[in-house]
Amino acid sequence: MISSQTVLESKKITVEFSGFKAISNLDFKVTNNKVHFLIGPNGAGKTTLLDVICGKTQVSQGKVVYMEDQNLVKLKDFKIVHIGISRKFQTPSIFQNLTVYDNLIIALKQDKGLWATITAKITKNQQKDIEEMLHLTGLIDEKDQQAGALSHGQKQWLEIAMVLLQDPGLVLLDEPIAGMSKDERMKTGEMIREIAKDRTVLIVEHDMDFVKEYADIVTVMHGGQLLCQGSMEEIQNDPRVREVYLGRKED
Amino acid sequence: MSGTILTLFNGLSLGSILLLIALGLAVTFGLMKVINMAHGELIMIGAYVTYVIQSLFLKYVPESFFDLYFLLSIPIAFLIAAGFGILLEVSLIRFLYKRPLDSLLATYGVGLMLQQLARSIFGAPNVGVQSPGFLNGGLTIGNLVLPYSRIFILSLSILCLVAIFLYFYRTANGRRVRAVMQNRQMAECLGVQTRRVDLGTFAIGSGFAGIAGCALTLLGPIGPTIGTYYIIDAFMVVVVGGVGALIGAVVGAFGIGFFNTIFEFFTSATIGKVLVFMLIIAFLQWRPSGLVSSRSRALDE
Amino acid sequence: MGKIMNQSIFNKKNLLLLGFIVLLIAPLFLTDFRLNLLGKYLAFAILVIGLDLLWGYTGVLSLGHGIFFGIGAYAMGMYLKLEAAGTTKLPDFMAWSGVQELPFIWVPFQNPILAIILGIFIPVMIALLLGLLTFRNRINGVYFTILSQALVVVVVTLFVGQQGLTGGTNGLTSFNTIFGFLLASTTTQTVIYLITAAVLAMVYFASKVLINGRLGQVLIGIRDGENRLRFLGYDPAIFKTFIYALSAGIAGLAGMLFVLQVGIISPTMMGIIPSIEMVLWVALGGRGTLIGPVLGAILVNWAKTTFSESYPDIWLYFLGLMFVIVVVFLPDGLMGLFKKFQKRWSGLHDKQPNSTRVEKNYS
Amino acid sequence: MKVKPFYLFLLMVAFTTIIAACSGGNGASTPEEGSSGSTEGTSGSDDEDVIEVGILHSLSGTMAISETSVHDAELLAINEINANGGVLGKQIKPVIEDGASDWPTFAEKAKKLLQQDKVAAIFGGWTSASRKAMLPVVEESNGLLWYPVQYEGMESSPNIFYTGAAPNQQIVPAVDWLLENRGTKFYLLGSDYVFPRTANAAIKAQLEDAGADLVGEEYTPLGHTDYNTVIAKIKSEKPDVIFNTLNGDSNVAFFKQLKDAGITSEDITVLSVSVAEEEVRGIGADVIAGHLTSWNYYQTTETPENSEFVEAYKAAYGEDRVTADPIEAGYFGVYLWAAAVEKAGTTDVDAVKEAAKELEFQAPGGLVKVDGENQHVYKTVRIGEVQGDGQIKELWNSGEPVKPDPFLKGFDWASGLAESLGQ
Amino acid sequence: MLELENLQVGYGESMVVRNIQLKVKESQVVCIMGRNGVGKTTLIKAIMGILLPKSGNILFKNDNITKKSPSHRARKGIGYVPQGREIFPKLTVYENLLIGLEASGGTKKNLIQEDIYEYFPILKEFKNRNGGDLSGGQQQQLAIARALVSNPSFLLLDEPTEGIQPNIVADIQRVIRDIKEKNKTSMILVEQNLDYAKSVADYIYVVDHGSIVYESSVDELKDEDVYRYLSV
Repeated sequence: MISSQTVLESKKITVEFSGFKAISNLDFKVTNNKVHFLIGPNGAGKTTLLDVICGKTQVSQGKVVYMEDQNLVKLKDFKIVHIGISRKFQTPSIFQNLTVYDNLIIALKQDKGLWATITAKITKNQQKDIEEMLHLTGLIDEKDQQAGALSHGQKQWLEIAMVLLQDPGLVLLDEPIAGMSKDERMKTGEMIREIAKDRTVLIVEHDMDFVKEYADIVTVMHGGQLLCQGSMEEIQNDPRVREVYLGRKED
Repeated sequence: MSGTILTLFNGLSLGSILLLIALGLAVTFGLMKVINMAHGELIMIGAYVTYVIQSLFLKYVPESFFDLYFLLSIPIAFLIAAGFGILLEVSLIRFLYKRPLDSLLATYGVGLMLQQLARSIFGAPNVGVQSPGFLNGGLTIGNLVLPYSRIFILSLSILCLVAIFLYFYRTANGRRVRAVMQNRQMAECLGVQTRRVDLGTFAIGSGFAGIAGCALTLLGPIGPTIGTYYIIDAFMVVVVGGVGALIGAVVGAFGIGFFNTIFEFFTSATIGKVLVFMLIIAFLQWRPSGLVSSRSRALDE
Repeated sequence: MGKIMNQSIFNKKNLLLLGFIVLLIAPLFLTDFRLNLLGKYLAFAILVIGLDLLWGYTGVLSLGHGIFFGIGAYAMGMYLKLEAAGTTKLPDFMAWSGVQELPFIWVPFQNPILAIILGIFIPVMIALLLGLLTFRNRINGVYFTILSQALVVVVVTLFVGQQGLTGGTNGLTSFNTIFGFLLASTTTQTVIYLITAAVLAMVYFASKVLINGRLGQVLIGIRDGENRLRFLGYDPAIFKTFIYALSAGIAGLAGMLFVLQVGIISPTMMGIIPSIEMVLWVALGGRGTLIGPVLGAILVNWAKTTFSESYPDIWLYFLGLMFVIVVVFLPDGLMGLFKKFQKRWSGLHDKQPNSTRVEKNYS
Repeated sequence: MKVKPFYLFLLMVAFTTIIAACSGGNGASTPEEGSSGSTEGTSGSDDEDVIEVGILHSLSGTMAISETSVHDAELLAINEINANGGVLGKQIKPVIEDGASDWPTFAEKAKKLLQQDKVAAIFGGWTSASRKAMLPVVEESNGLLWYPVQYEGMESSPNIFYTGAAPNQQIVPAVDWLLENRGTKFYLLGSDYVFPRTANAAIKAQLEDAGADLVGEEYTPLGHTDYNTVIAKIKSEKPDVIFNTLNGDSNVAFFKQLKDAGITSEDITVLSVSVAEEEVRGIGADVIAGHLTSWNYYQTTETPENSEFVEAYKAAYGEDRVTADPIEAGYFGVYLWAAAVEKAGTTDVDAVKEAAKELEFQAPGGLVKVDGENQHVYKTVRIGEVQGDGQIKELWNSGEPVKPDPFLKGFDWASGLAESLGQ
Repeated sequence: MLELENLQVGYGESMVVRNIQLKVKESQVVCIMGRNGVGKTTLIKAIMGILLPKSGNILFKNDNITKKSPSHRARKGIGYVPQGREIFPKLTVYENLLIGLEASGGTKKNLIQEDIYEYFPILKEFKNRNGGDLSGGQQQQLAIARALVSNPSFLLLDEPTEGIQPNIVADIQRVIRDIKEKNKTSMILVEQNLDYAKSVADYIYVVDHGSIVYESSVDELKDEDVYRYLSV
């Protein structure tokens, strides 16, 4: 397989919160151009793992390597963005007082230093990118609305759009379809598929139908550790997974 | 040698004053995250209560009992300041629990009004309070004199600390407060009436400001603006100590007290003050969230 | 946007222009004394624009802007004092403070251009230093606010204590001429007034341009979700420090214009009370709008002048009450009120986003 | 898009307010202003029947503590004069302003009084800072300021009359008296601002000249309330005398803590120059009893004018009020001005200044006389001891009014201090 | 005992719980099943009063408590064992239990009955340790005990066995059965494990995408129907 190049690899990472180990000694790999789901019971450490990757949470030990040469553990959160990792948070965290369009403008991949920001002018290409993204997410009619006034689903999409405009190599999504209606879920799923064409997507999700439908590869976490990893089918047939997560079928 | 002991004592004494004025704040700011700029004015209220009680004693109570006024003032100052605290919480603070900076500004406005109120009632000039007889003079050790009033304040602040400690760690109310501060929602789900807890906690924090005001009449002026002399120091103590931990306030108070005394002894009061501030900034570089701070998941965001 | 607006002569731009014209012709119908007062208000209005950039847009509350304002004012005051003393002599207060020769930090202020530059540069440097130290370490929100307030105490104490250098509590006063023109003369005062009005307009429009650009969006982002912004690849500390320094520089500029019109600068003007009052002007006018705080500064100061003339007692109650009411019940200030009226008047025809109220995060 | 009436409204409000502010203020120069004045309902041409004077003290802020009483005394004097027929047959009408303990405000309000209200004179100020703030304003507009408080000297403006003590009428004689009666080891303690530093500079020169010892000098920030360390330093130096130039609230803290440290007036005498009867009440008479003060007037000063004054003051403001030196200086300042106006026959500033030269008046504190040269007044110096009842007992007085000497020109040891001013 | 009428709950614009009708009878244990993220916890939170419903009613003991505060509900006799346990980390085990007494109005120490310690002996042993220092399983026991001390007439248990070692799961199972039999306490139990659910519950609802898609008494339950909605 030509395409299974390692995008991200965590090496023996441990995360502690005042004595409690949210992640212990985790080895984990993400390969490129896949939709990679991360599932597991509450408290298994999924969100914490995303936190570590994007620099929100410090590891107690171990390292996380991106594209085989960047150790993320040493980078500040905003610099991790610069090398191509973008994250969508669990609750939609968009900027409520800015318009949809402005939200997208500040998300654009560009020099985000002080001076560059002061002098920034939007280019034709960027405008085109934004328009495209507005179409992709169906927010084109709302582009001049204050983001705070969007519906829940629209906010989620806006955030996804913001993540994508950064043109990341690796996209981290934390429960992107939580609170969405069935139609919205479908739409989101299609969007994710579209996204994954030329980048890697790592998603934390609970909705099993959704996982089944869109996953290329699934990782199951449990108790801060990796339980197993594989295609949806492999996962479904793994007894350990049934034990901790999916519920036992009677013998 | 005696110089060293005296400096130590002075540091301890200044620390105890700082502790006393910061204790209430450690509760309202430290535990409840409310920035009450009117805390200084609650101190002022405590001081005026002492003055009023003293005046009443002079008028109505035989002279031989005069000294008792001070002992009586302490609980009354506590109650009246707590009463003002309740008023403040009900009318204002409860709207501002999630807006700490706004609570700062609004309570500053309240402080202004309370100052003017004091001026309208008691007049602009300072009023005098006669110290009770048993606090006159001092403990003489060799050629050292340790003023009784200082020793009294030191003991009072320790007493208050112990009282606060016992309240929070040994009573049902204190337990409720801690439960609410740790997990408001869960406490509510277990039947704790969080509104009442908030109100009570704020009242207690305010009440301790009243006690501080009462004690300060032994050392300083009693006038409408005295609160402004202490408020910044009090906040500094809590910030240095670390918000949310009583023990932090203790360390913060005595730390600032000692450094201030030592700096002042070797330089001047002005330079001493400046040096202490520099030290605080430097210190916060090292520990941005104060001396005693707990890193946990909940505090991260 | 522009083409829609141009259809009416009463659009926002024209009205602002009208306002500015009124300010320009004010010398024609105001007495010297009232013009002087208005000039002072305008100096405050300049200051609050900076403060609003910091608080209203970026969400960082500084209760220490009095010192930046004061330092700017002192810089100008030092130059005026030296000019008043002539080239050979020391300023009068140094003489009775036992200072024998001009302290070296006063030397640059003999040059007016240098004095003006320093009046902006020194506040900027102080803000940069403090901003870097605090924001880098993520000392945010309330902690920064309290620190900024403690800074006031220290700076004021220093200014009062270093009498030989600063004139102590008296501050600097008894100026004589500026660039050789008599400060007290009506013409000079009118010119200074006009300069103040022009500077206000410049600062206003410059800030408007900044805010309407990418920077404005990023600042609002910091205010409403600093952490989110980090994960878009921005470093909030740098932006905050920049705005802090910028607003400090604006405050210094305002201070210079203040001293020219009021003729005195003393530590009381830098203290805790003025520093907090400045914040009230912003809050009253409406945080996060530029015109609001400008109006707020003018209005509150005008009210202060008028009320306190006859009712000093009531004034303080009034001021205190204003803090409470504005902060608790009118978090968007006068501009928020106006917007409500605006909505009512223009009704449904207006296609403004008007659905759910969006909380702004000032804390 | 539609017209936005909102913006129109907004700007209209803004500018009408500004214009109203300004024109409203203009209107205020006409008589409807004087809500606090004491004019009787004289109809019609007010300008003919009243003379407006400004009263400018801090009625709010930290300095209100001290200044309110002076303000009261000045109003008392105006009422008395009015009751006796006024000046030049006209009633005096006070225009009251609040300096708000803020020096730029003093400058602004002085400007308003002189330029807008065109008052004949201003009575006001307490701190040197407020006077320094008003000074350029009164000089510019050629106004008249009557300043009632003792101060550090080194100033003589042609537009200010200083009715408080100059250094040679309070500080210099106090030092002399202490050297003679209490000892030669001096400790200088003051608040960290202009008056104490300037006064102490003079005292140091004087002590050096007298061959006395200066064992320590300490300044504390304004509003300082913890004197533990300072007292420790004082104790280790064992002075005979502390010369105290602390300001306001700090005095309360200092004396309370001094007493607590077991230091009585017998161990070390403290002589204060900013503590008068009013301040004694705030400190507590029992705390400060036995310590000394230096002033030109005490409530206990025995003159017929004083008993009348004290009686009138208490009748007007309450039995529990006390009089003090600055109160008296504010009071007789109004009388001096009225007398000068009568003599000049006009309120014209230059004429009044001319008329005031060498003018004499029997003030509650004894005879005062305006010095024609520096516009300070001749006053009697009195050293007093605080009593247990809060009153001050006179221990010594200069016998006759002392000529004011703000620049201490009459003292050889002060030559270095004054000459640099080139006055 | 408890009745939900057309309950709708959501965050912002989106509905997480749609139109739920549900009934719990006196001393009945009802189990709510469904996969992660289908709205079970949201439903429990709405019953407890942490989330206010968009529409619909909650009736408890024939009172409409839809708009009442959580503490009011707790005092009326609803006990709550939340997902993730939510014990007070810096209160001791004993203090955690004392806070549990708030709902019954008493704070006297002797009100903690011995049988609580009999159910969970470990709590007696660790009485003075901070709650935060316990292991996950111990914390879960504490959370249950904390809800039980006030003798609630109704108990909400949100995935009490999630992520807990098997022996403690068995303990908890035993306790739930015991309470059901001895105290006649009604319960809503959120559970993912069908066997477990069947062993304690009388009635089972299956929730998917915010709505009830299947309900049955345990006796008449067909496992396949449940698995259709449960499994992956």
